[in-house]
Amino acid sequence: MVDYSPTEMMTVSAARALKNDDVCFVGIGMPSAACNLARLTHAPELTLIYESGTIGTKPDVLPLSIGDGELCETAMNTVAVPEMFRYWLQGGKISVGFLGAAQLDKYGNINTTVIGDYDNPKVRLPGGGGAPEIATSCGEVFIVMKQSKRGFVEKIDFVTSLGHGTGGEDRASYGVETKGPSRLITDLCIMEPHPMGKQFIVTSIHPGVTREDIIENTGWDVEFADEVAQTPIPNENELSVLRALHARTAKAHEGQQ
Amino acid sequence: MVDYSPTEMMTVSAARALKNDDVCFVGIGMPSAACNLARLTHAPELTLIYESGTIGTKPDVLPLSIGDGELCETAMNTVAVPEMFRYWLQGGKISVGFLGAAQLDKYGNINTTVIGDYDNPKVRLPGGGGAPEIATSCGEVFIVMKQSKRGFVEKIDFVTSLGHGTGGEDRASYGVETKGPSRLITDLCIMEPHPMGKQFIVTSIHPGVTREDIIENTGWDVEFADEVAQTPIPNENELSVLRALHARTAKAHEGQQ
Amino acid sequence: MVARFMTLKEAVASCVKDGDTIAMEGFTHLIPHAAGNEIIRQGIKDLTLIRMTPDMIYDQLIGAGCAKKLVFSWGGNPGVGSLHRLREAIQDHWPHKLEIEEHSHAAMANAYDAGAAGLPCAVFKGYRGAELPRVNKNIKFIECPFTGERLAAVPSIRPDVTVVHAQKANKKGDILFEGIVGVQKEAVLAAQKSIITVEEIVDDFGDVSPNAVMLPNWAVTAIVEVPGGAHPSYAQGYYKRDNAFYKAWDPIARDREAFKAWIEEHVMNGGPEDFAAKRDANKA
Amino acid sequence: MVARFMTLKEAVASCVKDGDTIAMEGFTHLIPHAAGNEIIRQGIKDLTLIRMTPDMIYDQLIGAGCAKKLVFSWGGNPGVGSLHRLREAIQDHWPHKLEIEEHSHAAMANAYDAGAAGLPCAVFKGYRGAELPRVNKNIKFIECPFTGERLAAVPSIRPDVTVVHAQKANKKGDILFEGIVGVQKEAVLAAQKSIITVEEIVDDFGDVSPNAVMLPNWAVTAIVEVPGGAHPSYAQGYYKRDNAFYKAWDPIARDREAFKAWIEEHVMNGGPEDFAAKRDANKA
Repeated sequence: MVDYSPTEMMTVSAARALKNDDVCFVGIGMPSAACNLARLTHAPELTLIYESGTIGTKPDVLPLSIGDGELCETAMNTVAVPEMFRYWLQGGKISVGFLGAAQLDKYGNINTTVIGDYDNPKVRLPGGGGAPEIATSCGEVFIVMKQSKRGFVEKIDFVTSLGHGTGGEDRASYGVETKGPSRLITDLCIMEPHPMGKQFIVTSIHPGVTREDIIENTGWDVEFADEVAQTPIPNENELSVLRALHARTAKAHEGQQ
Repeated sequence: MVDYSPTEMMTVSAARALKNDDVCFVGIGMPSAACNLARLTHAPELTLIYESGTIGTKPDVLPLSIGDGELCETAMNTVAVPEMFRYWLQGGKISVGFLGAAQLDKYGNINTTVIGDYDNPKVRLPGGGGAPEIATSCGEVFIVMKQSKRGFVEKIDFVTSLGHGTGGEDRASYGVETKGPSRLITDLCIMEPHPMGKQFIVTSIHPGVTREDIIENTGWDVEFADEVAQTPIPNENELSVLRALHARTAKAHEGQQ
Repeated sequence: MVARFMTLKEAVASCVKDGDTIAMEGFTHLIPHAAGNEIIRQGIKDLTLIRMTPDMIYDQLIGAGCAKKLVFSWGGNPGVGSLHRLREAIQDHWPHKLEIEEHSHAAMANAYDAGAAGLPCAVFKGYRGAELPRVNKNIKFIECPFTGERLAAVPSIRPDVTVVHAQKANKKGDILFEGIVGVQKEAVLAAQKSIITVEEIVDDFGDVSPNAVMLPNWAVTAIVEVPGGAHPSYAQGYYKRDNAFYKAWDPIARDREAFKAWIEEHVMNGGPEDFAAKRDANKA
Repeated sequence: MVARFMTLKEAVASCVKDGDTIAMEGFTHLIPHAAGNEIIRQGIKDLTLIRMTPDMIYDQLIGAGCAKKLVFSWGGNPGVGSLHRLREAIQDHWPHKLEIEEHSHAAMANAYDAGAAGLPCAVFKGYRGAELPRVNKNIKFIECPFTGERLAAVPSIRPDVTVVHAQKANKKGDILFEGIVGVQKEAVLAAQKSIITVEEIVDDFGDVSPNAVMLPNWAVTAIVEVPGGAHPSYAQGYYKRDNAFYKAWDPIARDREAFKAWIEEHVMNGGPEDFAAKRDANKA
């Protein structure tokens, strides 16, 4: 039996959601760790795409930015950014988009723009970047995010990118034909949209986490599936690969200046 | 004093119209010979662009098609065809478009589509290809074409590409801001648009050609400028370079199969 | 869905069916002639053929009776003259009536680009003062919502199948194009299915530029090794354009009987393996 | 007009003036930091800054008071955190109010593409269900004239000046980009004028691919050799991204006084020649 952190549990669970034949548009940070872990474990042929234009990249260390040299050096091909957004993302070639968020609601709508009013923000966040179109053009969207009342809110301050809108069929009313957020992986559990209402419901709880933990760290009324699974713990291989990846990354990013 | 054919006179006159710093979109056939002659004589830095995507090409022999290997091998760069038409042509980067025609009217409107009715053509011609947008997106347009009553007509059967429309300011009424046909080079003379009416008027006559020759070979009422120049004859260098180019070309195209 | 390596016969049989909309591209360079022959051999009918420059490859398909409609922007034998089979189909409805939808190069290049980009239409500065909009209902005009400028629009090209020829595939099935790359990449990305014939399958592409023109194996349906498969067009680095053959095509295509005899001998009784010899005869 | 080789001082003085709309691009890679410093040194004001990812380079220009407006799609220090100068300009109007026009990456990438293509606007499948259209009047929607599909439109980006960094120029002034090429080529083609800083000027590019990402000398205004000129970003083949510097920027930019001192020491009292040493310290 191995020891692991909640963040490791989250990353491993997120990695497991990816299949070997997926083509995945990778956001920076947590998504990047999960996607590369998947590639280095059960999904060696997983195609990773970063918005900087790198297709089929296999970085040995995690990039600090989405355009580090490592991404290009290990990619099958690197295209211009307009081509990436036009032919590959908008062209419907990407099966999974992997996003993080600052604020999230129960329908998987994401805010990474502002906290507070747009014109007089309390906190100005980085903005949408690729997210508004990743959220609508990828076959489906996985969200990975640490759970907290501040982040998991009843109403987000700004809809940076569309999830299931107001639930039910609302997403399709925007002319969007893709599946949208189909999985939310946190440090406490896994949630999936209700088949009809599309609100996230807890379908798997990480070992050692209680229903109360989840409720206390969520700003909306948490719903649980009729049958809630227990998330399998990280295995030794997953953990050692993930830790080695982080160790290589830390070393690479500190080795300069 | 050297001997030369009317076609050589036409090609040399067309070549002379190009300046060293021009960026020229080259049609196949006569334009290609003229443009390469210019590059091999007075305009060594002339940039030649073919619609196949080759930029700054310096072929040693004339291409049979607009996409022969020679064009790419000697080019500064070769881009995809959508990029050629979008960034370079439509983007306004080309100073001169060089076109030929099957039928031409006195306003420089060109037909390369059909003789007769579009739906029941007497003769189906190849079609517009790049011409409709070359005619409107290049800074100015040179037309090179052998003069005949059949080709130089009062009314063309189909407007493949816009010249000066119905004359005067008509061209601008289509939202087109480029100059349009500014020179017509034939085997008999050179014509330029009237500053106001925009109909072609004869400004220079090739040596040995009479006004009657021009009138007899033109389907519209020919106008002559107040002062009509005599076109300078090809010099020895122009002729020897042109003939060597044609000789190399003939040899290259026969050497196969 | 990762690309599968197949024979040309399998690739055409599994990807192309009667009534399909098909784009066979290649701008002078890398024209998939071997695949064109295979489509004729399999007797596929009622195709809507899309191609900027329907030169000899479509002259053959049209003359052989495979086509119902042609979408194109320049239909000639470059540097030689007319396409006699195309001309006869339009003027005399032989072997049967051929519907045409005619555009400019700029329109088609933009329409392939828009198809690859998943858009329903392409918007561009085109057709100003030109007459094609009068005879082609698929040319419309819209206004820029910011400047009011009038812009042309055409439907994007989204073929059922795209067929192209490339220099190389690697063992995984990634594809490499070099030289005059035309609209091949766009045409493949715009299509539901694709067949890529290649000069050779290599272990890997070596130290190719990171910015080379490539397609990953998951963006392609079928890959077929056909050395010389672009003849009489050319494959940069492999063999030259057989200009003499383009000239020789003119008298063949002028005459129905000569054309039929040529198709019988070289297509119906031929196969993709014939192309290697043509490549050798035109070595770069 | 063929490109001219100049000093960085001459290039900025002759191409950039108060009130200009300027795009300085580079997607993590090849960010023209030396040129950014020169603009601050020359005290240019009231610029409308355009950039998909206004990371450290625009944090410096904004904090130094050069900017009137920012057009952007993601404003952070990638992998590190916020841009404190940008944040303070927006939240506290220091050093003065900064107008912002915010887009998505897809919108800006399409807007550069449309600018390069001479179009007044870009049309794309974007902003569906997103809230930015409520706060940005430069996002509109149009209908596809063929399918009725609702498509987003944004004005094309057509800067007065674009500034980018590339690996190489040749002696004629042609430019070569390699690796992550971002939107640099589009940004240059979309602009009235352009400044290209390069790692080195070479006799020729050797056996570079025919399909390399290049700009001909007649599509560029000014070329300046500035070895290391992209530091702390990187130039593939020359030096690595100085990730440690990006992290070190966070505390500098957090504090007005620390920021001002840094600008004074490294920008006002520095010059483009300082970048070669930074390149050497981060050799690939």
